[in-house]
Amino acid sequence: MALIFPKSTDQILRLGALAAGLVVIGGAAMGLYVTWPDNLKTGYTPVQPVPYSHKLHAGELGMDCYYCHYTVTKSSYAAVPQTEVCMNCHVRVKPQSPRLEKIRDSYATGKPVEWVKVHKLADFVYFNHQAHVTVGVSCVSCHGRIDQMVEVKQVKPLNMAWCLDCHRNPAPNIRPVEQVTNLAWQPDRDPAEIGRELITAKGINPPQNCSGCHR
Amino acid sequence: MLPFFKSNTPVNPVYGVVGLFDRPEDLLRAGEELHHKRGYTKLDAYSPFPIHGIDDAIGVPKSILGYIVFCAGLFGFANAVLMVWYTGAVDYPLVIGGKPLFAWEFSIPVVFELTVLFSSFGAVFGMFYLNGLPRFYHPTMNFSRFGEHTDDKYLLVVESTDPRFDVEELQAVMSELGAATTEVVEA
Amino acid sequence: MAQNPAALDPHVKPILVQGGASLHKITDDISKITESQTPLKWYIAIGISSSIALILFAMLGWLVWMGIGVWGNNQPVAWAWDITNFVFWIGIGHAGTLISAILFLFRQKWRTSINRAAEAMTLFAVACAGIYPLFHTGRPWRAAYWLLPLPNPYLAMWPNFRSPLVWDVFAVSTYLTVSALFWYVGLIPDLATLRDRAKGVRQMIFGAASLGWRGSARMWNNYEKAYLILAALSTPLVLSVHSIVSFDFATSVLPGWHTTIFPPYFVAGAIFSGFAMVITLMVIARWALNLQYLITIRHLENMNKVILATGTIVGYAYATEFFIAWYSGNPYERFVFINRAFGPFAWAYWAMVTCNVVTPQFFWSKRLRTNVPFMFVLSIFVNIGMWFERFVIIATSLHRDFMPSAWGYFRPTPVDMLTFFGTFGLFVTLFLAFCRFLPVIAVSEIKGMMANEAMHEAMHGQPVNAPAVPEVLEGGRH
Amino acid sequence: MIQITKKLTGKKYWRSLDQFYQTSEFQTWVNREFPSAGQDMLDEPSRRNVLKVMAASFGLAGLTACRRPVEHILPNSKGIEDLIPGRPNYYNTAMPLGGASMGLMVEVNDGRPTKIEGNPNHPWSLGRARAYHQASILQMYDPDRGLAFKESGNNSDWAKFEAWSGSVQGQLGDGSGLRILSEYLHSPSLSAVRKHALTRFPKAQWIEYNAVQTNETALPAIARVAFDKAAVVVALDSDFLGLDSSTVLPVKEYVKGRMVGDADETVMSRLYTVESQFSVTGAAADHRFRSRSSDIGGYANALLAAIQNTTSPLKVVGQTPNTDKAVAAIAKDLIANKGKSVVVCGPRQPGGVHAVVHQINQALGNVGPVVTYLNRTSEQQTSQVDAIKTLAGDMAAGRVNTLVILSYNPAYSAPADLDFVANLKKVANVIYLAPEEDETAALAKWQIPAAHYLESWADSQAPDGTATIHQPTIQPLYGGKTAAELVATLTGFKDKKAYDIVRNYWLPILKDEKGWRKALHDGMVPNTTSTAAATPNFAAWASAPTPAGSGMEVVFVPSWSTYDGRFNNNAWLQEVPDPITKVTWDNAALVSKATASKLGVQMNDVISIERNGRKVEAAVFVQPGQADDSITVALGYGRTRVGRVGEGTGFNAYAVRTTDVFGFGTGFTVSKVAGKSYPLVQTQDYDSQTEPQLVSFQPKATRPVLREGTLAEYKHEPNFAQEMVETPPLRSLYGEYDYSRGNQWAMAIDLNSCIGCNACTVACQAENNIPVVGKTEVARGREMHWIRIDRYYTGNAEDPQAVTAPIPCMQCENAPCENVCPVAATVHSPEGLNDMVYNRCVGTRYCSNNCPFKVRRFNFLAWHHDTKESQKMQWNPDVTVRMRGVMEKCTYCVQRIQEAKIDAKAKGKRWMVDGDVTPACAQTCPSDAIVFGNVNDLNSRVAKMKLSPRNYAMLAELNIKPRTTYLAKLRNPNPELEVRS
Repeated sequence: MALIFPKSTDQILRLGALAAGLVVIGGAAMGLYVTWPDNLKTGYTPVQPVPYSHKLHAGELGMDCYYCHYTVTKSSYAAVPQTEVCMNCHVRVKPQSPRLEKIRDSYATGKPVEWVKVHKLADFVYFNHQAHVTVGVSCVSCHGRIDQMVEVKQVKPLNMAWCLDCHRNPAPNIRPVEQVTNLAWQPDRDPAEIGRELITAKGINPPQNCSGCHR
Repeated sequence: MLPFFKSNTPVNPVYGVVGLFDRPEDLLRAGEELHHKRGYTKLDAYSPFPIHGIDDAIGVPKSILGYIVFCAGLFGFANAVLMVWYTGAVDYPLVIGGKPLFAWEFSIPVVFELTVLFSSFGAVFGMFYLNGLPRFYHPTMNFSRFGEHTDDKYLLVVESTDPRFDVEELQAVMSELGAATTEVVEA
Repeated sequence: MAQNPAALDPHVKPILVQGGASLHKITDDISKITESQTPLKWYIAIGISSSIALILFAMLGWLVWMGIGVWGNNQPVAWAWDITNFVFWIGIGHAGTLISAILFLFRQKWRTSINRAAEAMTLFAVACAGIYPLFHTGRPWRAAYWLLPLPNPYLAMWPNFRSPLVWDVFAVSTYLTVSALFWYVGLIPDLATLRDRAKGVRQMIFGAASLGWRGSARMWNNYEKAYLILAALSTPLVLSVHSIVSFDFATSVLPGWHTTIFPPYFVAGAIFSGFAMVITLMVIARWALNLQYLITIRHLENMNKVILATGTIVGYAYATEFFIAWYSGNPYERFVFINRAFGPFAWAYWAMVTCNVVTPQFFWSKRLRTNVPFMFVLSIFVNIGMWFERFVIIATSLHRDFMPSAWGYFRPTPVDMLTFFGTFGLFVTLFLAFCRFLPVIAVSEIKGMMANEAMHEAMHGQPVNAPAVPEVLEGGRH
Repeated sequence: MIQITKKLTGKKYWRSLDQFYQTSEFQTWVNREFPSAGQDMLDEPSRRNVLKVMAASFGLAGLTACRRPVEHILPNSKGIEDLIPGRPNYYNTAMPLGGASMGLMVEVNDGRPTKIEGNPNHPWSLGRARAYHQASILQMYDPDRGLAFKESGNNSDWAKFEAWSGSVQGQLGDGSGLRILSEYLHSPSLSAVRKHALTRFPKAQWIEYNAVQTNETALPAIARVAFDKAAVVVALDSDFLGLDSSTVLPVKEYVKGRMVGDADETVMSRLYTVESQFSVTGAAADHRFRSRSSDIGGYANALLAAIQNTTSPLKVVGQTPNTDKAVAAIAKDLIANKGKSVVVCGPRQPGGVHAVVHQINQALGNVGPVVTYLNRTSEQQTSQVDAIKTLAGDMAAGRVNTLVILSYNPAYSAPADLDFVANLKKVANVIYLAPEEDETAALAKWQIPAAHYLESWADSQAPDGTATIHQPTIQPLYGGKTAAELVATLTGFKDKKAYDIVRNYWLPILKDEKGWRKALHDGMVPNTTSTAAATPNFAAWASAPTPAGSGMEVVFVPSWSTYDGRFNNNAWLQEVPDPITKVTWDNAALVSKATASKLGVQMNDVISIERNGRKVEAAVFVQPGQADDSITVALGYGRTRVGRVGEGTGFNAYAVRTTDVFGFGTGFTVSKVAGKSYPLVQTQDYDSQTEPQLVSFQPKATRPVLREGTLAEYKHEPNFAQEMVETPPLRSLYGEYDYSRGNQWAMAIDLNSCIGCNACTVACQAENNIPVVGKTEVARGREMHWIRIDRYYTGNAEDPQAVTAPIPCMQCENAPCENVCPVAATVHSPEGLNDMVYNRCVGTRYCSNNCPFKVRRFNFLAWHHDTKESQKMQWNPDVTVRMRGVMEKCTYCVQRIQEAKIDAKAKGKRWMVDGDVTPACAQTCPSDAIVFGNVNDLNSRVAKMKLSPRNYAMLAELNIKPRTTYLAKLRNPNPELEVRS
């Protein structure tokens, strides 16, 4: 009987198998890396209609987050301020600046400014700012150093596993309520320690069951 | 070195001598003659079906597959228990139907199935491993009548790596014991 | 039993076996099926069956597009034909493994001629079964992902290992995998045989498929060990699979489901229906492929005996259920069984009893047991009956449970029916393909069995006590 | 007229599969997938919310891992007073219905009214609401209501109408040709406008007519019965717990008198009912006697006679074997409770019977302590039927050239013998304030869109005159106008805008802005409650009762779903089943078994009901407990010009309802229509046609899911309920979880209070974005109600007793559903909630199979796909909208629990007490049957109720430990009458 496969077949096959295996593993690893929440979900930096700089306002001018996002302590939404709020200052400050064109229009016409949403959660997730801010979870824990961003950028993945990390071990992210909007807060001792003390003091006990966030 | 990665390049251009028999009992006799009487060790017998007694005749050791399967099964078992316990009681403990986070009672089915699954993987792939499969080229395939032995013929092969390897003697003995034809195959 | 001429003078002629069936003839006959010109009737058959299979895919597409609502399922009957068909097909699947594994362990040599086809049938049946748990969610992509314990960086959630459905996932997938391996391992030597007979591309294909099998003594040594171990593993596996399927019901709180008798009762039922399906297929196959002398009446008769036995066991289980329901004194339990026999679904219940308990009793008569057309018809009855058993257990228990206010009724929609019909198309298509391209009978096993017996005599001259050879060869005289 | 041809197309509006099998249907579906009217009227912020909610369903589609398209945040340009985005605001207002005003509190999310509750301050609401009020919000968002100003069929606008009304002033002259048809007047500001109109046009006439008569509209004076003060209540053909009043107060007061004290000290009122149809009042009764409505007069007289020891002018005709004995026993009971008993009769009965009933109450000295009479707010001197008869006469005689219609759809609902449709054509100028494009609008010269009460400034009065100012919660979606505006414009009233009319009427009364604001805030105008009035002169309204005519009687009752037809296009109400028959999406001709066999008909057969050449065909429903020779038909179905929901539902009983048989009457010829049948659909007893006995009758002994006993049994053996089932010591294979710490939510439902009024079901539907599935799907058994109301009969099939119970998810501690879910989509919370996670659910439906109560609901199809944009505005933003293939169920309103906990936490409080959280069902329950709270708080009502000896857990023997438990029902039968059970 004539040979079906030449001598080299097995060698080639083995090497082929080896290569295929490596490709598969590598591909899987790469795919996992790309789709990993921290890589896939972060870095979203849409262009806003008005070039508002948090770096300038919150950072250099040191405005408190509450000044504009005044609903965070009362409501689930951290409402974007009405044009009115901008105009409180900008009637006097740079009243003519062309970059504030849209703001002035909105104030005049009553038409809203179309800000672009940066931090999005699925609509079956009921995140509540009030619940977090009032127990001393700082803005920085989820939004990063906004006060250093010219354009707001998503820096945390905001996926369920990530939420759970904190809900299981809140200590590192709990600080005195008055420090919540102090994004640069640097306590003299281990913040987690302070967190633990506050947790015991206030009896903080973040939900880990489903209905805590899904309703 | 794993047999899987054993090189095909021959040390010696001659692979061995092949004898073709029409009847299994001739094969058996030839095998016994060469192995037991003449002390050949590197022989092998090809047949369309497993022939009773051939292993003793040509000295094939007992298969160690059983041990492989046992280890594989143990591996599957451990994995299963670990998985059920870790996912339920460690990674995300959830109260479900008032049942505990981990209990033997409700782990049994999954544990059993995985044990069986891994055992049979062990059995099949272990067998492949021991038989060096897949192997698409083998020197005996150079034998001119290779293939008839998967129908109704029987081959006796003696490898040239055998210390007592002696072509003339082998051919003589085989033909004398009823080989229809004998042949030297190169590696 | 017949005398073996080879025993008279072993040294003169090559071993011939009776009925003129030499090893070569057997190799030839079985290999020819795959080598010869494809017969027209095969094209016709597969044409029909595959177009039926297309209906299945159309229906599944419609289901995924629209939702479960296209089926008749409702509250309270949230499971109906979907799970019924699932259990039905899984049950069919059991015969194959049983024949190849359990009968092997029991050294029932008569299994050799039928195990290959039976195993193939198992694979195809399980494939059909698998469709239902996957698609009955209406969103298979989710079910497929979340029912398996795959790590999920987004949700950090795992399956619930308390749920019998998760057990099912493991049981069925394990069963499918192991059966497939078992089947393939059995195929390897025969593929090698085909390889060595073939030319050109065919040879390449079979060459690759047989992994370079050479049939050397050292290979056979490990091979037989592996086969034995696989058989030993498959035996508890096959029992566990249907037990676990029965847990879907047994572990619930529903009267009519919550029963300890289910595991053995389901396994018996599975074997029952499985053998019936094997009969159905074999009767056709042996006729279509002229293998009457290999798949003999004796084979069929033995299977009919099994059908008779398991059928009676199932009947006994039905009786026990009723007794326990009455004996328990649990009003809900009692009602369920009264409702089964006399409620809106009574027709289904009595159809089940007739097909599963009454009809098999005919097999007490040897004449009927060995009458091919009769057993063919009866095997179909049994399959119908076993489908109804699953339907009765699922639908009639669900439609009237604890709260009379939540009672309902189930009416199948055309989509229900066409989906089920379609799975038969898929099943038959696969089986036809198998018959065409692969050896339907385990060649090397048969040869080994015959020759070893013969050789045993030839060498030691003792009469062979195992009746295997003549049994296999009996067909030769037919 | 009923259309047999279109069988199950009751709800063309919602997707049913026929729509995909039939191309024409499919087309209509496609068209409806791209609605036009709906979107155009959406204002920007609400559109945003709509998108948000829609995104939720996409999110569920598993796309969450992908980047979603760019979303915008649109803050208001200028701040709005006390509007915090994401926080609902609450406004008090009131809804007028059936001549009574119910104080309501409306939840408004981001400018969208989303939920209605009762106004706790309002004396006739007491914080509760009925199904109609709950569902009225859907009415406002109904896209089919989208109507326009029309002048003789051409589009027009308000300005054109103003111009026109200016031009016709001369033509109207002294108003002799002017008629204004309104409903029962209980709006002070509208009355002011009326006064002006009648002075401006002295010869004009103002007619009040309600198609459905209630206690408020039917009589010269309103009998105010304090049921809590009555130890014995005799209801003669009166459904005072049900539809004879549109307010909550009677229920509240009745229930109060039902269960006082514990065990031995328990005191309980006793309720006798004599009625033709099986009403919810009859279901609640301790003794119920069947009798044709025509024979009620006989009963009344017999009672009076028995009390005065005289002989009755009329003989008693009844269908209980011991009728006379019954009358004697009742009389004895009444006499024994002089001054603390009451006899009431329904508005359906003629004035004469009311007069007799009044005499009885007087004789018993109940007038005063129990019964007082209130002045009608309306000034109409004659009965409404006479009034509209006169109007029709004038129209026929051509004496009317201008007719302003403020009442509901007279072309459809006016008595048939008045030929209103024909007469309308004789009137030159018909001006119709149209709630929707209905039968009357088709005939009107002017179609003026009516503003929904949630959209407009108006006012209304409760039966006792308590006035509420309606404040709008949203801009009129279709630029609707109020009745006052319309009449004011036509008659040149000083104010033209609704706001001015209302404000300028009340400001003087309320002194100043402060008073005005307070009245709005409280939802009530102080000191408007009137005091008792003189005994009315019933006889003036109708002659003394005459001996009842023999033969087949037909009784016309309002529908639980459509009322008088105005809710016909309201999907929630259409799908919510009738409390007793459990029929949805249709009305039916209810007949007793005996009558059915007499007529040779059975379920779903079609009969023709004929009288004086007027005829209607109706589907038969065999109703246990129905009086023989009496057919009850509900009004408000079979509309010919109606939206997509109402189209093809039921049959039009108005077709045979004439002025002489307005409430009920005899002389009908009823015959089977051969070969015709019409499939009625029920949410309970799906196949009762096959085995009524087995299905609709609870085998009491063997299936004690709902448990009841008598007061006597209870006093003798307080634990009778628990002992009905022998529960062995239950041990789990594993240990039990410890729920003894923290807030543990639980519910207790008192079967003794539940009257089965559907309010909880509809409230839940509104709160939890529950879809409606339509008749076809209900027929398949796929309705989605999270809390259903079970109705069981006990006793014999001819004359049973009924008991009702709300069945929500029981939140079992050892929940069978949780164990079987393969993906852990339903798990337990530390506070004892059985969480259902829609976004994890893969849809195996195994949980539903393993639920002993079958309270889980599955989205078999994408029910919400054709929810119109406008209706999406109603959706509760705090509850996920479920996509197809997802299981859902009652969550104890977990969204409310979470909100409450978060608010409490912000205040540093974690321990929840009564009042912190109330689920929608408990909040609206008119009879206080549903109580929810933190069971670990021993002071909570729920904890106390669970200590009651009547408290039991359904199917406790399964060791599932339900958090929802029930308190057994008690009946207080008269020992002198045999106790049926």
